[in-house]
Amino acid sequence: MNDPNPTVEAAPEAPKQPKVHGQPIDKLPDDLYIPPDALEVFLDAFEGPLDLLLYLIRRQNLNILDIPVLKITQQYMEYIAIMRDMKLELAAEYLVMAAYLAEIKSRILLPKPALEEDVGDPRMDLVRRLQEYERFKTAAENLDAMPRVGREIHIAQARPDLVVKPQPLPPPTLRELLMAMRDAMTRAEMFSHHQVAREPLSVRERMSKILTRLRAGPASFFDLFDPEEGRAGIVVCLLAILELARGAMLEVVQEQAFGPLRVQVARARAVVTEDELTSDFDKEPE
Amino acid sequence: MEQDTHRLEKILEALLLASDQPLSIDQLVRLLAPDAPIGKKEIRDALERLGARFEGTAAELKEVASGFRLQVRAEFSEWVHRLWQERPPKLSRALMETLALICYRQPITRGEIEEIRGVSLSPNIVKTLIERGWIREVGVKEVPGRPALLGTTQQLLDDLALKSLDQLPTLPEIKDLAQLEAALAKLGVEAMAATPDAAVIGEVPVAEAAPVEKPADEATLH
Amino acid sequence: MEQDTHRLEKILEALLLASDQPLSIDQLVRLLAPDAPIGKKEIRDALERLGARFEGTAAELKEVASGFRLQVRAEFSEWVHRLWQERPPKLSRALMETLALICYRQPITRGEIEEIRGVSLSPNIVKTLIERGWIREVGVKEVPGRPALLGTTQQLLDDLALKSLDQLPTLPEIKDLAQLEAALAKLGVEAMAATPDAAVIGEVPVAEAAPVEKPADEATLH
Repeated sequence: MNDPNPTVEAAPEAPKQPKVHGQPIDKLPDDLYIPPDALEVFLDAFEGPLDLLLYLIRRQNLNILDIPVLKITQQYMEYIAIMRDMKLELAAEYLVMAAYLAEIKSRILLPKPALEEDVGDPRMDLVRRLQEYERFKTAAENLDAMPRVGREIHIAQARPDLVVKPQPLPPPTLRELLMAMRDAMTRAEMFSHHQVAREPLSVRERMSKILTRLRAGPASFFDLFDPEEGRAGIVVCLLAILELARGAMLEVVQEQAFGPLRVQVARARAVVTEDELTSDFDKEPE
Repeated sequence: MEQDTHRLEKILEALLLASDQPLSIDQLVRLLAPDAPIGKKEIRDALERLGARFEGTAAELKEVASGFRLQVRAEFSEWVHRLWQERPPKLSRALMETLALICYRQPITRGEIEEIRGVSLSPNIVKTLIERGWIREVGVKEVPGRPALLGTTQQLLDDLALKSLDQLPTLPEIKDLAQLEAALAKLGVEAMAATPDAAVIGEVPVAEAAPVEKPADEATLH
Repeated sequence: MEQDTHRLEKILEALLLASDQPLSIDQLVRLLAPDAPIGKKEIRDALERLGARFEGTAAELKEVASGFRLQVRAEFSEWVHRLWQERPPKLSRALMETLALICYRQPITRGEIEEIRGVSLSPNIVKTLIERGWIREVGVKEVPGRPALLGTTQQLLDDLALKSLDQLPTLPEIKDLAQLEAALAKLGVEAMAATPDAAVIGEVPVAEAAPVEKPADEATLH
């Protein structure tokens, strides 16, 4: 479990043989067999040990009250053993539950001393927890099935056709802005794109500024740099130009060998007219 | 008079159409007041007539926790969804279970939620629910660590088109305790009869998992 | 048939009520098409009947340059105006996300924003952001259609009391809520727990916005 590397996906050509108690299993019992690479997905499908236990019980059409505790416990242990042997990340809760089940099992199997009569059935607490959890699991499903604004319910809206602006929008707070970004990113799963991760925003900002500047006409490459910004500013500017060029948003042109570099707004490839060329040319050096 | 009541209805209609949030009777009184003081009763009556007028249309007047709003009838939501490229994202089970616990057990701490669900609660879930405006911290529990107590908001009720928490579906009942004891007693006997090795895994293949001997009191099953 | 035309009317009504922008006949054909191809003429007729149905109500069906929309009649605009004064406009989620994406991914086209958000972008949002002086068109992208590229303005920095967008946390920092809180704290935004009213925090009055402690040079480094 502490081994970060060997996962199931790491060696797809030689799937890891599931083992229980160190012994390889040739054939998993029918109702236990899960393709090895699906185990992780399988585990993800459960909301925790209680959920897994409930699944094991429900799968056999059993009432919680009728849990054959020994059997369920054993099945649960098998799952855990397989997953541990396969070095799958297993939340601590699953192990705690395993220990708890083991305790129940041993208490059931041990001959019961007469005195222990009033201690109660060791399964009682587990059954209660399972029942309590199942209530809320069902409640959650009911809640999710209810019509919700934005899903089934849509607000009916119409506004007057007047141009009177009510009030200017308040500026967003930074928190609102960042949370909005977080939401958008989470939905787009863009967080996983490492190439955007550490990109300094100043480059993005500068890209916009350079484009605005170029709308007035082409500029000499060096005019886009402001020496007063210092080294860091120049780096940002250079990165911005390169990024814009890469995104086909501007062109860097050199009319002749060793000639000055000129930066201009990218033009639609096919429609470069002579007109444009000459007008660009006229404006050239500064 | 006839004229006036009609006009009141229409003003209410205009206000409700223009508002992106429900409007309470109090708000409506305030908005209408400058011209002529209008009683709550009068507004309520006008809203009732307005609601009746929307029968047979694609919209309906609905009273929710924080007031009245006009909404598109749910039967048209399939069409409305086509206006947008994507369906609203599904909410995770973990999030819905947490929300259910807060709905039915509020005020509740994170620890109590974890105890019932049997797993640790990701802080992101609580944050997401707070961001959505569905829950908030309503106080702290006076125990060591003083954990925050979580409760639901009016926004949640509004979003579920409910007037109050009472309208939530009832929480599934837990079995009566005496019955539980009886079942456990029965279980105990069976368990004793079973040898540890008899409990082989996979004894009952899923496909064949035919109605295993169900308890007599089936009525209490989920 | 009678039934069907009524249904078409109601579907159109639902779409127009839920949409925040006018819908053109072409759009309506596309939205309705998946089920049964409906002709433009048929839609036009249904819209006409729908328009007639709104007689005597506070709303009217109006054809504007970009299509049809349901709007509140001008005679009630005074009331709506009152509502808006009482309730200052809120920044919608769509608007916030759009603005955030422009901050982080500028220069960016509408299409790219739509792609990331997975929903189509209302032109109103871009218009509002431009009118508010927070974004502007900084160029066009040389791809078919030559879409405008959007970028942020100095005004936005001023309104956010930032010296440079670089002060905003990086994406990985945003992903981790703890890091996000830390980044906000560094920017002088109070923690959420400390101020329950999340909506008002972070409003550093511009005049007092203390000179951010970063040296000019370092601010642009990473």
